[in-house]
Amino acid sequence: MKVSELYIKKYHQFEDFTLNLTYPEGHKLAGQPLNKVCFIGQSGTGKTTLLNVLKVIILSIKKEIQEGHKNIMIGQSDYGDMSIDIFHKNGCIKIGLYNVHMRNGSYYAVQCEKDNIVELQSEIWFKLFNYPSDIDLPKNLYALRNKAELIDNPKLKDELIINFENYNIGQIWETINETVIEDRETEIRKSLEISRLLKDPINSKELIDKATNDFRKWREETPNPIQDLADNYLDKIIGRFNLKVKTELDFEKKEDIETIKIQQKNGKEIPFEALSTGTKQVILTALPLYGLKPKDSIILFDEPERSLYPDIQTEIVDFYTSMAENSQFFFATHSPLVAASFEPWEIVELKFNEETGNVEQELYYDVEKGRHVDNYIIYPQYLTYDGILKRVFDMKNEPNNLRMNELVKLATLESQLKHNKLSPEAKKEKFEEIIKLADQLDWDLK
Amino acid sequence: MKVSELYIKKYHQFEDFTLNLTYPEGHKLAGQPLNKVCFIGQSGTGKTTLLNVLKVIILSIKKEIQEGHKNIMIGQSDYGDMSIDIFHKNGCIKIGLYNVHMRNGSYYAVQCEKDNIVELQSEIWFKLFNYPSDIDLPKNLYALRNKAELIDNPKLKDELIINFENYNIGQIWETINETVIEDRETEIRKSLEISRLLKDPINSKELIDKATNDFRKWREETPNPIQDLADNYLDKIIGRFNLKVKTELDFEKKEDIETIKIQQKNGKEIPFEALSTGTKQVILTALPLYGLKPKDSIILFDEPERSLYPDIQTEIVDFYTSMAENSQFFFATHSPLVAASFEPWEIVELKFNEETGNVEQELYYDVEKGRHVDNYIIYPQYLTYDGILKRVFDMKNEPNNLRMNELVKLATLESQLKHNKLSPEAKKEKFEEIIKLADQLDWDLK
Amino acid sequence: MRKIDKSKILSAVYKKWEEALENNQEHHPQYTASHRFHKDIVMNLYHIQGGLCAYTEMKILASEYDYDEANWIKGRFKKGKSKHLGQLEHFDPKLKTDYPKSWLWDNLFMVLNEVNHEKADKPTDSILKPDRPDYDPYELLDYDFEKHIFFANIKSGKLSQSEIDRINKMIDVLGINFVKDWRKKYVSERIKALEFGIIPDPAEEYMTAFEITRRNLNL
Amino acid sequence: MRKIDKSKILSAVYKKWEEALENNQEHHPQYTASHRFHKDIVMNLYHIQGGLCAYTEMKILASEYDYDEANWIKGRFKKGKSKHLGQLEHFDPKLKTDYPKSWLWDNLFMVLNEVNHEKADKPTDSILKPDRPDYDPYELLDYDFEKHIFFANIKSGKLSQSEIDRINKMIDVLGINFVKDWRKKYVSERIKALEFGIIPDPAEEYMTAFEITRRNLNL
Repeated sequence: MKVSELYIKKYHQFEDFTLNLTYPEGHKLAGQPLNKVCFIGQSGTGKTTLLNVLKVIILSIKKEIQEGHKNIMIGQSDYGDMSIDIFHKNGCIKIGLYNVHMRNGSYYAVQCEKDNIVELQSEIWFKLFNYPSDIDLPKNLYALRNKAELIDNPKLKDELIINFENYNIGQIWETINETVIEDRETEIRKSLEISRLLKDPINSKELIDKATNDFRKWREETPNPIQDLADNYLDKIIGRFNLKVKTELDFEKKEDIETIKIQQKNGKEIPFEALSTGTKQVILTALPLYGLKPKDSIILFDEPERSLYPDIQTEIVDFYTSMAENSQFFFATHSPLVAASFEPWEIVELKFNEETGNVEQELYYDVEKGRHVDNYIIYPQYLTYDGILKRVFDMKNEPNNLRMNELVKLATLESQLKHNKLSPEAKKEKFEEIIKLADQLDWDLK
Repeated sequence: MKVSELYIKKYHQFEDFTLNLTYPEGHKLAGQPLNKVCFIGQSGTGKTTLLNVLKVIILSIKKEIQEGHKNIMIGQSDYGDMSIDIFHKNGCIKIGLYNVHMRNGSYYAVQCEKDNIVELQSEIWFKLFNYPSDIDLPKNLYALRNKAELIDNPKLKDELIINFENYNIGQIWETINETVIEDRETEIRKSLEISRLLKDPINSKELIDKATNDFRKWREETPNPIQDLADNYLDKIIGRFNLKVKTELDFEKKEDIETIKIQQKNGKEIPFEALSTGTKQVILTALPLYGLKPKDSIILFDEPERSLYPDIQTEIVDFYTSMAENSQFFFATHSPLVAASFEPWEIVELKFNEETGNVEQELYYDVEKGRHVDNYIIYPQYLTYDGILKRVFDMKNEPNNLRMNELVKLATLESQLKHNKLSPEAKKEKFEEIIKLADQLDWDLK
Repeated sequence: MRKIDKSKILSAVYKKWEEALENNQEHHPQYTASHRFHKDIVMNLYHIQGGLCAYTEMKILASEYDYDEANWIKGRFKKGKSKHLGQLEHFDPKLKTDYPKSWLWDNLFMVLNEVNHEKADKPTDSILKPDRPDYDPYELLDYDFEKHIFFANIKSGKLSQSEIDRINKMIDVLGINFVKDWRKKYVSERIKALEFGIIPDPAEEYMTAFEITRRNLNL
Repeated sequence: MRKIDKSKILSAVYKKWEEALENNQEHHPQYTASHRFHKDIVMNLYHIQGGLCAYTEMKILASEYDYDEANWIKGRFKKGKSKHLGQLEHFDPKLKTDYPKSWLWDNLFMVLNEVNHEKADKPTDSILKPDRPDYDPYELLDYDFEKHIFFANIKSGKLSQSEIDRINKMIDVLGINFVKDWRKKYVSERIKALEFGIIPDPAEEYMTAFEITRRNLNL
């Protein structure tokens, strides 16, 4: 299931605020909910607030379904009335949190357009992943194993809400690690069996051949989880950092079986605590998606660009979204490079209305002509970095005022070369000056 | 004092690594230490490591001076030999951490080129501020007042090391707040005195006039700290977020005196906990500089761009550096907009050498011609966003591959308009198609 | 930056007041946007400037009806507030801050907010003052159609190096190139049309940039 | 993309081996960079391509001495490793992955690493194959000197719409425009020089883009 509309009656800077979260007319998915959404806008316009509103509604629905409560105060009532339209296989339904006044008092309650939510459970169920901007990255993963908290490690695979405001993201590493350790243990056991056969001269060549073939067949048929993790997920992105997942099983001491290891491309192992902030972040945020393989889920992601070099920022959205089947992602970002991964209708730009003080969505299509793909004016995917920063992020002029003065200098030099009477030597000298300044300005001489 | 050179013998990916941190030949400050430095480079190249190395050396020097220890193990020895050249008013001196082998064993010790460090104290002393990338922003400032930790609140003004890995940044707010509260208390006390005079009909007009004049004179002569904070620091930057510091003293209940308040430009007050991550970050990181007024200090700043919208990113370096007199700033960043605030020689770009696996500095000048301002090739301040991302951050092509296909489409349309025989109507239609696509591509028709 | 003729006075009451101050050599009252003549001056300037920013020629007042002559009654502007992007700018900032002459008609123009903000109190040189009687943009300015910036006119050969430097300095101070991205789009589309033999509608803004380019390209 | 003539064989031992495989209709051995003939092929191609990438014409081998004829002895390349930015590329990826013909001379080119990487196993159309006997870049390609990209040649009027589409598709597959920023700088500087009446040294890379532009601008 996916969210096709969000409505907030009054909360902070939002008032009577509706977000249409479907593909526009003319799109091959017209009318269906967006697969990914990107919130952008100046600090304080409420990007994180929108992620929180989605989270609060979904958590409340979960509570309602699990506990079967009706009309019970859920969460903070200062959110006011708000709702989401949920698009599921049998249709679309509005579920919200409303202030309800009844004879015996007022309640803040989950309510569903027409049906009883509990009955809808099978149709609208899904997982929620929430990545806040200030995820606490553990400094050292190995140490976790000894922590008492791990004893109570919930079976994350069965959880419906994976909220990294509460979970230590390092726990996921342990969960995935279990399958890796299991595979390694099996490989060692099987290797020992074969060597036992080989050791004893009594065993026939046929027996040894059969055991060898069985072993080979097992390895061929059983995907090695660490190889899959490396080839299909992590190596694609950490290759940029000159790193790769160590896939070979080097057994020297028992600790070698215990964890996923990262090494430089030249083979040198890097202890987890020595990895950079950006590397840790990519690995730790990707692992839950890889390990839990979300399906029909809603995934909230605040500031995915944190601590990442620009090249990874351009790829990070495709990287995350490739890991979740039929899911809906909501990102909030300040990065023009992250925004370049989105179609125009997938971007929700928030702006202050200076008169009302409220926040509104800046529409990217010609409102008079209607919400149709042909009427969109801003295409982040078609733009250069300059274009995105100026057209999408409303930056004025260049990153530094010094550029303008140097451009005037260049225009003057060119005009002098063109209009002043110069000797061939002076001409050549002026031309070289022009080439040098143009190069500093990255200005292409035309 | 400032650092004019950093040397690392062998630590992680750095080997025999020297950073020249002075202005190059031809610069008006040639030979003097850089006022600000910006570390950039792919994740894992060691930007944060360099900040840490500076921190460790400076902390060790402080310990040595304070405790007068010689040849004593200080910090972790896995850092290996490393040193900094300190440029101070009487010259330049190399101080470092070295492994020292002596008859009674090996030590990791602070050593000074020729002198006894303790004797140099008066010449080289300074404050160190360290802002790590994962500063913990308190969710609510008001609550702090009641916390037990505040009882031990150190006198931050006297501390030499302000390290936000250890300090809760919210404590600073309290320190500054003290002066604000004191001013408000004085104003209220004086107002009450005057109203007491007015209440009593026995008092002469002269007495009342004198008291009124005294009050006016006090307010004129005593700068209101909250007004200074607003006008000279915070409002400059939070104005971007549609916010300003509340400078009027509205007294309705006693809590109104207790803290600095933020309001929307239209006057609506915003409780601290409702401010956005970016706003909180700017306010909380700027306050220590505003409140403690660093002088001759070294300030380390990891990822100043965090949670900030692009427009603020272009200004944040000037904002911070304007708050510290004669100090040296070291920033580490992934933001092209932050990098645009630096002169070419102030940028230290780190790159992996794929052959050695070590990290090296990418030099921005023509090495054969020498380190002179005229020989620098890359000028981040002169570049467009595209230029910075491509020339400084080595991005290849555009943020999204889709742009190239659309450019080919545009070239084709233009060529058709130029070379195909078309009716005037078809011409006009084709031209409008060109205008529309060019606009989507932000391509200026020439 | 077009030449501006400020002789057409619609806000006659203000002008009389200003002239009296000048004739009597009185100090002007402090400049404030809430002054009773503020709107009269703003709208008279918009009338003269055709709704464009005096320096950048960007359209900063949307509707020309707002500054229609009919909105003045007995020398005062009578219509309500208009939606615009401009600020009342003092060409020479010294005449504002020291306020002996804050309301001097000759020193006032309507310009784009950001241009006024960036210009702040930088000192000015009247070599580029749009209402100077002998000001001629085509003589002093050239337009680079690749970079879409104005710069001092070298091709005429009439300007000395020091004049060239003064002009380039003032182009920076007045923020004439601040709008280059908007201007680029507007001017390029019109020039492109000309090249394809299509006659564009008359330019509504950035006419100086368009005209210089047209001449430079012989179109 | 220049026309390439692959008839000059310096790595004769490899070529004899390849022809024998073909004549006997044998499957080729699997493609690997450690194969004994790999370097022979690479350097023979660099000799033929003049050190440039076959598709983008970017210079990817720094020194022409590295592929000097003197480095071949008795039909084998004898010099050590060269510093270059290229990879051995299979024009038709099917002939590599299914490896009946991984070592076919006709299917091999040296190209820029990133171009090979981006091209991956996308299907190809021999309408743009640089060694096809009737391949003529000036007939099939045009160069947009503003955007600095190649696109199908419309101005000759000889190509059908379907040919135009096939060519534009292949320009994308072969990554011919991948190098546009480098090419822009190189070509523009030379054209600018021509415009100022300065004769530039002969182009060492991107000669097709330069030549088409020169012709388009009548320089």
